[in-house]
Amino acid sequence: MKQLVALRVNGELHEVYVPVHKTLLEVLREDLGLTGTKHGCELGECGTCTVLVDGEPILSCLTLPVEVQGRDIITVEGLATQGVPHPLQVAFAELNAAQCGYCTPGMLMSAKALLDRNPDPAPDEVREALAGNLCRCTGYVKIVDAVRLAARRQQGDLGAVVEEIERALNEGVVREPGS
Amino acid sequence: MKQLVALRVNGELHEVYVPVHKTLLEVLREDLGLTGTKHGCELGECGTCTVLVDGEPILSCLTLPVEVQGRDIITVEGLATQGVPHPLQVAFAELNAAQCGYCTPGMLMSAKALLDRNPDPAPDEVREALAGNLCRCTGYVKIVDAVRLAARRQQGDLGAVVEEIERALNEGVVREPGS
Amino acid sequence: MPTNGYDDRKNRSNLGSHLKQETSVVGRPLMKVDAMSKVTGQAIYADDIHLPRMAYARLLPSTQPHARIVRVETSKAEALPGVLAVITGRDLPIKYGILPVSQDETALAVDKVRFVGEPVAAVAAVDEETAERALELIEVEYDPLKPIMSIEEALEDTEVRIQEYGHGGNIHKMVSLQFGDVEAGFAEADYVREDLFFYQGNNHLAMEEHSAVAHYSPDGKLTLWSATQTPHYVHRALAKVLELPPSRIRVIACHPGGGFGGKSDPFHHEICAAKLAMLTGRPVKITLTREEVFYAHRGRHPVLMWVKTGVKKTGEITAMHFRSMLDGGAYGSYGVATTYYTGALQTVTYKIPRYKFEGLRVFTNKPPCGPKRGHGTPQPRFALEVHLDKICEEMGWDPAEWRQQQACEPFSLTANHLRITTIGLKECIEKVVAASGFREKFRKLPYGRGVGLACSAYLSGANLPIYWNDMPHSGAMVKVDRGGGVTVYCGSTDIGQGSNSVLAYVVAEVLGVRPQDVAVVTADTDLTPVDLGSYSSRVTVMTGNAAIEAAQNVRELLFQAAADELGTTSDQLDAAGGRIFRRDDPGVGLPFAKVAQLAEARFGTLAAVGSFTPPKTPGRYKGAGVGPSPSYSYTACVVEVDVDPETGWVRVPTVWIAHDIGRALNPILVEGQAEGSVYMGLGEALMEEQVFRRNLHKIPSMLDYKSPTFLETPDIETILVETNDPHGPFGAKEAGQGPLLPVPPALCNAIYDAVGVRIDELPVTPDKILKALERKAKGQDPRVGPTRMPHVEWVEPIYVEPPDLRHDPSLMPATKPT
Amino acid sequence: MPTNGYDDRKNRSNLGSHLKQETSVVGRPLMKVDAMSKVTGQAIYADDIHLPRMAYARLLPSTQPHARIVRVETSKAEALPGVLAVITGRDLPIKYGILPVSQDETALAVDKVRFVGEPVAAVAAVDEETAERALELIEVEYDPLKPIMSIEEALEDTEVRIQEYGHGGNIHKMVSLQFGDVEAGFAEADYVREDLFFYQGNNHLAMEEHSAVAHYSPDGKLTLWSATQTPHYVHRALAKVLELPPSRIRVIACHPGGGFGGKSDPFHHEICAAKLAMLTGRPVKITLTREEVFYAHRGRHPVLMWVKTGVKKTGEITAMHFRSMLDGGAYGSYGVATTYYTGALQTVTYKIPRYKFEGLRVFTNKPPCGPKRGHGTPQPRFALEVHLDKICEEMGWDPAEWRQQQACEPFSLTANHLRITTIGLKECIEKVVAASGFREKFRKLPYGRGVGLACSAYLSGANLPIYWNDMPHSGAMVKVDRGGGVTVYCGSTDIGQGSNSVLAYVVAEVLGVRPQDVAVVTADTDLTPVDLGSYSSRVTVMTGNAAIEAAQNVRELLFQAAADELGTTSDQLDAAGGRIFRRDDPGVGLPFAKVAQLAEARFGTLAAVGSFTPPKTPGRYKGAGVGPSPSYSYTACVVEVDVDPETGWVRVPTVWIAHDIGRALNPILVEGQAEGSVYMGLGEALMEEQVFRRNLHKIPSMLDYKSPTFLETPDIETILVETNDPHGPFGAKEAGQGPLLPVPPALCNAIYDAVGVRIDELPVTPDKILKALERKAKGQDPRVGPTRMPHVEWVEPIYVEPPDLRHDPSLMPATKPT
Repeated sequence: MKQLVALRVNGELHEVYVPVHKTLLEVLREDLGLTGTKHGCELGECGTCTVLVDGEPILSCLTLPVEVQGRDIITVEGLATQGVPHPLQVAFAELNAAQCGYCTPGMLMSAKALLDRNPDPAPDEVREALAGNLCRCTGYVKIVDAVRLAARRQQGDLGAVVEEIERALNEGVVREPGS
Repeated sequence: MKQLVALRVNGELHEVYVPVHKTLLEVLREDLGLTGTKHGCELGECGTCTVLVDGEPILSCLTLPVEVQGRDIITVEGLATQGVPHPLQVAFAELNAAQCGYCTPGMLMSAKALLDRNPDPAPDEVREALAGNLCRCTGYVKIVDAVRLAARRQQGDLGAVVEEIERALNEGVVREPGS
Repeated sequence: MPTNGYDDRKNRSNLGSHLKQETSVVGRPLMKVDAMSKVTGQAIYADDIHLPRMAYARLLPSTQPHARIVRVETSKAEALPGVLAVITGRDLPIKYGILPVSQDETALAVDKVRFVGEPVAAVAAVDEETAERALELIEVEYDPLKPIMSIEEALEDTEVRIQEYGHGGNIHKMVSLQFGDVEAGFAEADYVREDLFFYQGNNHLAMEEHSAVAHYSPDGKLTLWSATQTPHYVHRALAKVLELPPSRIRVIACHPGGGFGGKSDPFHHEICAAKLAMLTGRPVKITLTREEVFYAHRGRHPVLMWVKTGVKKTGEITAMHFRSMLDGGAYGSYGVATTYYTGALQTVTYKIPRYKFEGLRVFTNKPPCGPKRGHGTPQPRFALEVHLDKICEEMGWDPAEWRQQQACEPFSLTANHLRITTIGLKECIEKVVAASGFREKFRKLPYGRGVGLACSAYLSGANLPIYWNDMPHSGAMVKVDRGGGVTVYCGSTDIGQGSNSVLAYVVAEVLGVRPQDVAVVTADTDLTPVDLGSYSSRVTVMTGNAAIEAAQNVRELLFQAAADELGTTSDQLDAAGGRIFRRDDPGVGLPFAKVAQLAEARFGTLAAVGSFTPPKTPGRYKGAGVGPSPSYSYTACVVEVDVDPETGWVRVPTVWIAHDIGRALNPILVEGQAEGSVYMGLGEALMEEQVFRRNLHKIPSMLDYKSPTFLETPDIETILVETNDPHGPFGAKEAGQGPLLPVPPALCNAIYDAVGVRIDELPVTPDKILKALERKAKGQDPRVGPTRMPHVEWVEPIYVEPPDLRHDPSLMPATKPT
Repeated sequence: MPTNGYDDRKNRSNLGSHLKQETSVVGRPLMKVDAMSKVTGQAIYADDIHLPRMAYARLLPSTQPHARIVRVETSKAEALPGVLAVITGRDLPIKYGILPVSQDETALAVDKVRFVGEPVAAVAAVDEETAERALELIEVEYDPLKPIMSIEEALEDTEVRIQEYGHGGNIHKMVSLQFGDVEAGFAEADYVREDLFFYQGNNHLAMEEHSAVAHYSPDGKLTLWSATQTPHYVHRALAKVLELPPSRIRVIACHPGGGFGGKSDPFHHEICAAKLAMLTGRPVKITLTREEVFYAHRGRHPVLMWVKTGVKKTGEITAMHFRSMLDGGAYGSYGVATTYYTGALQTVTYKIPRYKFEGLRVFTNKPPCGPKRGHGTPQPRFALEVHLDKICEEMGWDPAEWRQQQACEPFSLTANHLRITTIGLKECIEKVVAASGFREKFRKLPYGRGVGLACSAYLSGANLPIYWNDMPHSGAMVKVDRGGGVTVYCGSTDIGQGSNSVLAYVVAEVLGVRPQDVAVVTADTDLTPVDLGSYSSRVTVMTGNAAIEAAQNVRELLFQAAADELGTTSDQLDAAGGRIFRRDDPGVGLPFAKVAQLAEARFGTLAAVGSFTPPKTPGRYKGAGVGPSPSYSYTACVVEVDVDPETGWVRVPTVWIAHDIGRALNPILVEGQAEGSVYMGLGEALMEEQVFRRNLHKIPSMLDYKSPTFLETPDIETILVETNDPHGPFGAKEAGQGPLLPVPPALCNAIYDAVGVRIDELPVTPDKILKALERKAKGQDPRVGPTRMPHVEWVEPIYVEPPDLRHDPSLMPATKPT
């Protein structure tokens, strides 16, 4: 059985006709081509499929699209604005907080939800907020650093972000988040 | 305004929710990912967008999906069966009847409709049947040859087709269709 | 139906001692390496690319042929939901153009529009429909200027200028070259004749509309997939206009769905797609509509021509003077080269001891003309071959015999210092005359039926690059995998002619493997060495030679390793059938993969490069860069016509064409090129024309732009003549363009044979036939064509002393490329 | 928080005269070249690939641990609408396996199933749901056999055999090697100690489930995109099983979403996807479920170990005898190598003059074990470092000081003939001890808190390939574009460690451009030269060296061209900052792109190859192939613990780790490897285990397979020690695996320091702590761990005379790779 679902994802309305039991994760990846959101376990245990619904992180592998109709869904593809990446994205890239990168989209969404409600979290607050997102590569250290660096930068000028990327690619200047 | 359309394409049922004025060509290419069918003019003048509906060649750029609901649509992707190409495909490949290849899918569909109703067409019958399909590369010569070669082969064993390909790739043995 | 006896071609040993005695791949009518992908709909064209989050862009066309832009207001469009970005000329002000001397285009019009359809703004939106709605919301205020729509108007009106540069007024370029004392030549002639001709412009009408997809990666790299014949030049133009380092730009040419020269410029839509991708952070696709393709154009230049030739009673040409005036449209494009080309190749078919050429190109308020199959040479070839036909008629000479007698010598120089290597023209004439029964038909068929003969020559690639430099025109890498797979990397673009297959064939031949064992990687500026592009019929010769060199360099390593294992020396080995073996004892050998493993163990990673740089050009005068080629192909063509004197309708039942291909690397592909050329030549000769009415394109659609269908296309009999050119890969020369050239004049000569009228203006539409027949009936000159050339102050010609035209063995290349 | 003082690293000149005095790229904490793609969701993983008409496949798992297959009935499944093809073992009967000596797998079980979850059939259908429904319609009739589920059962039961090959019974492989007179060594010792240890198996638990997409092109070429660390070996396996020439197969490794060794074998699903694509003519995707990942496994071998060491009062080790028994699961995988690895690297940390190793691997009816980060060395390292800690305790030695004293010499040979080059072990111990305050804490912290130290060594790539041959282990090509862009092609697979970035860094450093100017093309068997894969920590060293060689070969050409232009000689030039300039007068130089143009004009296409073949191995005995490496990395680790004696719960607040990286090409990437290793080591030490209950996996899901989250992971302080290895690219050694090794033993040593109990069996779960504390309270041996090794008839050892262990300058490489 299929149904018509209207989803507002990253500010764009998508109308899709999909099987009723197809998860939001599958619809995002297969029907909308938004493969930035990953799947890791099918059971809501790993956090890789995290997206934001009305600003709250949810596990898209446990969510049916019909539940989130008319709500504001943000995926990793919607983090950047007009090609300018979110400070979290830059900080993750800069501090090597993404190794294989597979958990990164989900991690970023959880981190964004955190920063949106707590603009300057302490390390333990970061750990607490992201505890539902597993990462097997990084040992989490650089992720905590990156979230805190982004928090500090978020206060500043968004346009400077592109310069940061250029610098990190060519000069490797890393600002210590702890200082 | 959008509508739900159920299309049977190459034997598979697809249900899509698309704007009412979206052409069959656009739906095939954009919604079903069947990009084998090409567009060349938007006005039904070039024949590149030809597909078969219930065995008859139609111009998909002038057809609305709703008109062909429930009917049997065949595109170039549906010409092969279980990975074994149609004799027309092999003959076109073998005789260099596809240069840039852009008109080829449409040409093949018109040719298939011809062979299905006339298993052994004379050259002028081929020309007549394909006159709605423009080709700018080949001068049409090898296309006429290929259709006739395929007609002759179609009587034979389909399984031999794969061998033909291998031979044409490695030995270049071309059978003269005129003899 | 051609009967080429393919089976006899499989193994040949009569083609010159510097080539492999027996070939196992070259010369066979093999299936193209990508043929099955194309017939199954799996070949990917630019518009087939769909990337996640892709946006769609559309261009706003100018409604004015010539106007100043007073104001472009985009705010309403920007406010439309779903619109992601709107750009105008101000966002992309840097000028570009394919030729260094005419950097006169901007991606979007900045201060002025110069033709109806010129893009003024571009919109990216979530879908095409939204983008189109946004276009309607953009307000452009124009201050109209006087439109200039013809050669005559352009030459008359020097006040209203379309461009700010060039020769002055609306003359873009003027050329004047003189080789020897032409006046003395005319003085010593027994008969001197002058004729005027006009060749209308037309469009390539590739089945695929131009399309490009751009993606700006968050890692700072721009990738553009495009239906282009020249990814290298697109790469350059993007770097210039977008002010990005070339290292951050990757251009990938998809299979173009037909090119014919029409996808050889960097285009507005390519640059706009790239800019919009950078601005939006999303992939952006632009696909032109058919109407926009007619505006993008770069098609055949309309050319008005005058030719004067002196001949002796004994047949020799004493001198020729040729004038051409090209209607260039609004921008430069390849036009400077085109202008030279209208005068360059007259000399390479028949011996012309003294030659003068004057040419000019004007700007008009029409879409820019550029290179179409034959690039500037079908027009003068039409003029020349009809003009010569008239001379033969006048002098009572057999047109076939006379052409054979006057054909240029092999390994000779022309008056304008072009170096001819092999020339199969006499054999082409002989074969095409025999096959067509020309001698039995000429002047002997009943009224209304006729045959006509014409010949031509074309270059196998231009010896000089578009940007003057000493770098190779084509580079290739060949890598051998320890599993026995081979990869060839080359920047060339397969536009349907089969150049990817040619790369596979020559590499497979050199390494003794099968074409299917060769992965072909082409047309990607990141992955492949530069090849300049698919234009000027250069690809088979240049990439073929580069790939052969690379393959030979790898074979060297393979043979060394195999020789040690087999207890012999490299020079005793040969490679074929997936084995490397002793030439004197073919049973003693090793499988290719085994040799690859031995060689990799000994030498490390097995890969090598090859390059091709054309030979140095003997001409040392300004303008000598246009015309020289490693070799020239030759074609002779007989067209038979059936003219209905009541309707003026011309039916062509059969065309015979003989082409000196040097060597057919794959005869079935060469035939395809010849057949397609005949078809396209007939289309131009009989119906195709890009014409304008009240400053507007005369309905830019396929419905109105007539082109031949199956029903209008004749039987075509192709005869391949092989001359084994020393500069060619395995002896090959070009096939893609040359065979088009003789078709229009042969048609016109046949019409004269059929009904006794001369149509000196293409296309030969029924009304022109009827008009000429009417004039004939009235006892007037039975001719339709131009009657005057506009008066022009030609510049003083550059004078160049012609060399001795005779065959000179010293011109034979000392080192053989293969 | 690490404070690495990155700014100080930018330009360094103290790292050995054979390297560039100043580097402009190497050594900087640069962003990875693909970092932004990964954080924007644009990096493409295998499951992200969507091709037109793609079909989906699923595998039918065996429900039996050990059974004969009587019948597989697929007709009902085939008849289900939407099903495109069904295959069983009969369709793919050819055996394969990663090691030549254990070709024991089939893509689908043929006659017999050997573990629950082993694929028996595969279905391709129009969607995943239909494929799953089809699986339910397949009937399999089994004839059950006795399951063998442990090392003990495998050794006991010699009648019921899981495999038909191997050492006999269910012993897959038995190894026995002796270096010197071990008994004499024990005889001259002042103290001899024996201990038993067990290290439980565990899974890699990469976040990404394995996925592959296959496409069989109508032109006869198979392409497989896969989440694999070893595309080269997948290429080989596909050719073998599908009986296709390797030239017709292209394997492309997508970004694997985590590997850790778990994606290093050719897998069932890869072969099935390929076969189904060939049968259906459509692209086919298979993505494993998490449950299937646990069945695909190839994870850490459970190993039972016994170690006996003799020491003198003065600290010297006199001899060591080590025994290991590996539970291999049902198939060979890398197991023979794993078995050797459990005995190979004991000798490269501390001086062990006489050494004996006996090891065996058994087959059991469980998913096959294979290589996981550290591959066979974390288990013996755990045993060794705890064992030595006990000896130090017994002898009253400071464990840090003793280790420093006994550390191997640089440029020396071990008893088993492994060649050590640089060794930073003493410095690592010194730094980690200082940073952690180990001396202030050890045996001094309050009850429940403790610190533990352990050290380790790991190889920077195996010196011998999986298939013995003399070919390079890594090949690279570097091409320079006339626009200034550089492309490096290499078969290596970036599994997140940053190897693509390393290629860009080293090439950019050699050519003096920026990493962004370098396009990196990797892990594609058509496009890139072979690299053996991302395993054995080989990539940075091997591909780095290959790429440096290729870049240097191109630089040679560039410098020659630049030298002429600048009026100097090549040896006077340097390259940096996008310029090539005179070293003595850096203002005199040329832009890189300009030099590229000069060089291309002079030499043709600018591209060159490089290769890396590891140095010859000194060991000449059977088994000497496992262990040798171009260099060894060294690590010292201090773990601090907080043990709750009430609950047995272990909290780790901080881990300090010092790693001898040779040279950090990018310190932030090296730190990431160390941090990830510490995390994974702790996961294995504290909670991760792949265990079985009633012949079934103990619920194969992430819910039940516990792994550390943010909350369980400590602060990690990483200290990089640079020893500038002469075999390393710019001096680098490995970082990806070595830092895991000392973590479990340091943890166990810390637990002993905290609460005085020895947990000699991993993982250290709370119940084991409580049990040991209970024993301690009762006055029993305060230890939990194995108490016996099953009796085995060990084969007679191969006897090898050990070399002189002392530092020998003659072992320093004469020619420096960089």
